[in-house]
Amino acid sequence: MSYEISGPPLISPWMMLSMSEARTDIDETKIVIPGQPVCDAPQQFMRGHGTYTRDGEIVSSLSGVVQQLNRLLMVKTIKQRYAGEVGDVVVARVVEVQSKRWKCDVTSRLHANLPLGSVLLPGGDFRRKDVEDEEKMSEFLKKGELICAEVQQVQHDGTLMLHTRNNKYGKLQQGIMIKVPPHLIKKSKKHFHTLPYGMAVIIGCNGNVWVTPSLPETTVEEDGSHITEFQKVPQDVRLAMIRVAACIRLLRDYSIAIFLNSLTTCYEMSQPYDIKELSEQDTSSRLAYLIAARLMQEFSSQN
Amino acid sequence: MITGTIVAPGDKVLDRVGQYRLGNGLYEANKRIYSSIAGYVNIYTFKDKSDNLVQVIEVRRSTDPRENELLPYVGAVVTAKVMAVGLRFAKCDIIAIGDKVYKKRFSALLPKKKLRPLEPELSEPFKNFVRTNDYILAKVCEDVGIKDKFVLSIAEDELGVVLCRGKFGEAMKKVDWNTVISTRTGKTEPRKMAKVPQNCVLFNDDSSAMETDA
Amino acid sequence: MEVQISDDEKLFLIHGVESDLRNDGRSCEDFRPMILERGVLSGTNGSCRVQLGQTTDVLAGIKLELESFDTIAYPKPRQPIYFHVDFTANASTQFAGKGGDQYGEEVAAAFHAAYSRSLDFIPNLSKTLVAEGYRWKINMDVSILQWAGSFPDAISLAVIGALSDLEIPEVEVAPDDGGKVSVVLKRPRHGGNMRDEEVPVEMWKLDVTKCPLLLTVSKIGTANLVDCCPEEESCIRAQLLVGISQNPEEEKYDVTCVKQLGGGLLEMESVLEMIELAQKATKGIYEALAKRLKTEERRKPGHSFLL
Amino acid sequence: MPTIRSNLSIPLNELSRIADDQKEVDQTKQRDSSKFRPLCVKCGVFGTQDGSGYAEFGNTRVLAQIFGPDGDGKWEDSYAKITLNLKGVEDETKLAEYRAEIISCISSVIFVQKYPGKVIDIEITVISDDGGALSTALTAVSLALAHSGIEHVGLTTSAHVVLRNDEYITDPSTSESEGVIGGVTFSFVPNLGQSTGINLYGRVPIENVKNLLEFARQKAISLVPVIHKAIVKSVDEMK
Repeated sequence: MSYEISGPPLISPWMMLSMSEARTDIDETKIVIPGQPVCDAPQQFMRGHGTYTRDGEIVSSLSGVVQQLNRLLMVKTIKQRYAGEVGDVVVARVVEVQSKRWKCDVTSRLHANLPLGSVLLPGGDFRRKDVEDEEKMSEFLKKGELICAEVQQVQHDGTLMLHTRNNKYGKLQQGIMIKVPPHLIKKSKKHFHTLPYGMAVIIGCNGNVWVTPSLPETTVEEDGSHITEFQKVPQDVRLAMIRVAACIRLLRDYSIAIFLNSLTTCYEMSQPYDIKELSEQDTSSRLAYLIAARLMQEFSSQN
Repeated sequence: MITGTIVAPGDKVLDRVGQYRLGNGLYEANKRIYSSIAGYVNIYTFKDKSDNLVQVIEVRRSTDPRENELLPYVGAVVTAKVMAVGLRFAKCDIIAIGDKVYKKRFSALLPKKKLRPLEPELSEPFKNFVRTNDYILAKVCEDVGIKDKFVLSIAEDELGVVLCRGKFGEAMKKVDWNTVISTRTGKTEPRKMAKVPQNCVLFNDDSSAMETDA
Repeated sequence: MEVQISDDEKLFLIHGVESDLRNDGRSCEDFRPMILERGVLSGTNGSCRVQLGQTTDVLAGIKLELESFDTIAYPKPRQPIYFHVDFTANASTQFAGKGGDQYGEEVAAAFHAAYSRSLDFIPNLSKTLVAEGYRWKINMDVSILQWAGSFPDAISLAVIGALSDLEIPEVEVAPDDGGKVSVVLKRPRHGGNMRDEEVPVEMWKLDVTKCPLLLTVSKIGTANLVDCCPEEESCIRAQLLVGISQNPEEEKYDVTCVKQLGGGLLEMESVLEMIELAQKATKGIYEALAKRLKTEERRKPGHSFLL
Repeated sequence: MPTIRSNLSIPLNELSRIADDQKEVDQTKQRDSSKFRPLCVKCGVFGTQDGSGYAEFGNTRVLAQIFGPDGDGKWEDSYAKITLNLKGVEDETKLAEYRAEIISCISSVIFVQKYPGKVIDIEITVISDDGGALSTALTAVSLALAHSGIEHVGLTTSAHVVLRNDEYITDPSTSESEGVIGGVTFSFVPNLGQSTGINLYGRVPIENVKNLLEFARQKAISLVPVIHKAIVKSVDEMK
């Protein structure tokens, strides 16, 4: 029965962390704002994304970090909509059922397409896609349902073509979904992590993190419907899931990169606190500071 | 509950489902069957696929089906106006069922394969059957592909165009079941006209105002 | 605001709520952390900003108006607080243009109903009746900056915060010719060279400890809960808006307004349970609010927008 | 019964024309506090096929009309949209309050999933308001709903009761509800025993809320036979 009305925090969460020395990976000189010249000798460099030429000088058209790729100069913004690459694992929500495909929201500039052809249909993979399948499309995947898929192809205008032709992809059952800015997701090969605390996490590259009791082994039944078991999630698994969800939200608020290691350290460090306290101002800032310090220490000890 | 008893919405019709199958006008709440509209209880039996007798119970507002259904139902004969003609579909607006006119119209589709009986895909263009702004008499039918819109069909003889206007808005007179003639220019145009029974004359020549004195 | 979540997520959420453990770790009777800050808008007589769980964001401002009214038409003293709620387009796309007006009117009407007896809760409110035919009119404007669930609770906190921040100038009433009355600001007698205008006017404040608090209690599955986030709001069966205030005389509580919204059916006992839950929640919030209003520091307006 | 074939086809004797002020005269004999004011309800007022209902409690008269599920280009969701046009309420905030209350009551009663993508228009005209306008409107709408043939959970009855220094009064007119501690409009589906709308106002101590609601519920139940008879009569006339 906690009611806690407090005044506004003295300084905002992410400011608190940047004041500490944990933030050393970006050196100040490289940050540019629109209209600021990017380099001093414009002739040797080629002009890349996010820049334009104004009377002979390369000037930045975005606010972000200058990146140099041997002779190519480009400005990469920090907060950006998700631009997919082939092979990315994404967690997407079906927005619309169209004649031969599903339109899914992957929080990128355009909705992604999931063609009927690249979905595991009941009765194995070799059946010809006939008209009857088109009618029963909304039975496989309804509007608003969550799926986990892999980017098969990026079209010229940036729309992504997804596919779920693998047992670990497909419709997601019970669980919690947390939206995170995509730039916080650290590039890693493994996206499906079964944590030792009795639950699993799918970290989508597009910034959707899915916490679930068990990884979606989509065993497709003969009669075509995904096995939908509606039994209640046991209480201890639910507690673990909610604690991990709270940890992810904490990492997001303090813009700490999200990957397996940061999740597990945050989970262990949050043990002494109640889940409710993780979203409160003072405990979360103290915790975030400790986590950042621990991660920096591990990072420097590795290389 | 014997048939014919009058029921107000919310009245208990049955204590439990028993051997009846629920028709429309009824709903089930905590294991009891209540009526959801005001009307008469009606029990009828029909043979289903494995030909055993099935008793269906329903609540009907009146014997005439048109009175029961608020929305165009499958099998209803409706008057509609053709709004646009596409390649495979003609977009129409359902105006009325019998004499019940809808304030805002329902959008419906008239697929090309439903223009003439028994020929699935026919080569003739839409033009020979229906054109935009024609008023047609059509039957609502079931089509698996389209779920949200109504699907119309003018496959039978007594369905088809009822009233159409020429290029200058002049009335067109019916010559025979598939041609009409313009009362001003005398040009003939192909149309699939509805064979309307004789007692209701479509319209008289002089006044262009449309009154059906059925 | 329509948040799309799938049936499986809803099922998970409903099971959680029924076992008193919500998706963000709260129990059914817990509120999200609330941030209340007064004196946010400098151009108003009283203002307050409330943030509920870093998502719902509400801004309330009061403008005072000296209103002359016809004493024959309104012999009895009327409550002087007039509410106006508007939903800014950035709260959610559906409120762009005229979308939010109808909804805003309905929320304002609910607050009018809850505050209809405010002359009894706020003891010195009758002091706003300045003279025969003149009274202070309190125009309360609330704008919803961010929409993320349970905004009536945030509005009622903002309203009480703004009322506690409100300063009403003292006035002197001098009879004028023709039965008219001239109302003059009362300035304390100041020697010295200060010109009359700079002398600070005496102000008085309302005692808002007994103001009604409007809470939404929602029913999901078989559990009643307060302060729902958008995901929970998409699985709500029925909602009850309950306005409760403290009885000025004894330590009792009065229900000033109950409204069933959200288009759902409710059993009789669950209605009483929900009112019971609302009363418990109000008691807790009153204490937290009283503690908060006492520790209010002076800070320049608009600071919290700089964060 | 001589009925005038106007668009308002209420039989003459039901429209008992008593001038309003003359009504005040026999108000003085103290009305039993548990009785409703003289009421007249009619299901299916106009000749047209669409659902219409009329309810009159004492001098409060409300007319409701429902235009059945109609096509509407812009609305594609999987349930029906309900639009309400409330006329005749002068006070601006009362109008907004009543509109929210009525829409919430109706959408909890109609099976909106059965008319996907359709719009149901409701027109309510408060002809004269002498207290209890909201509960009269809800009764009129419930009758109109029964007459319109739209599928819904069942007839709803609603009652307006007030609490005046620990004495409960049923269905007070504006003159009777002077100096009242508080009151509630309670609307209720008798066959499921669940409430569809509650609108409590005033300042009711928390322990009285329970028996105020209970009293209102009893009064709403006592209205059920009247409404039921009106609906059954309208089905007869339909034949």
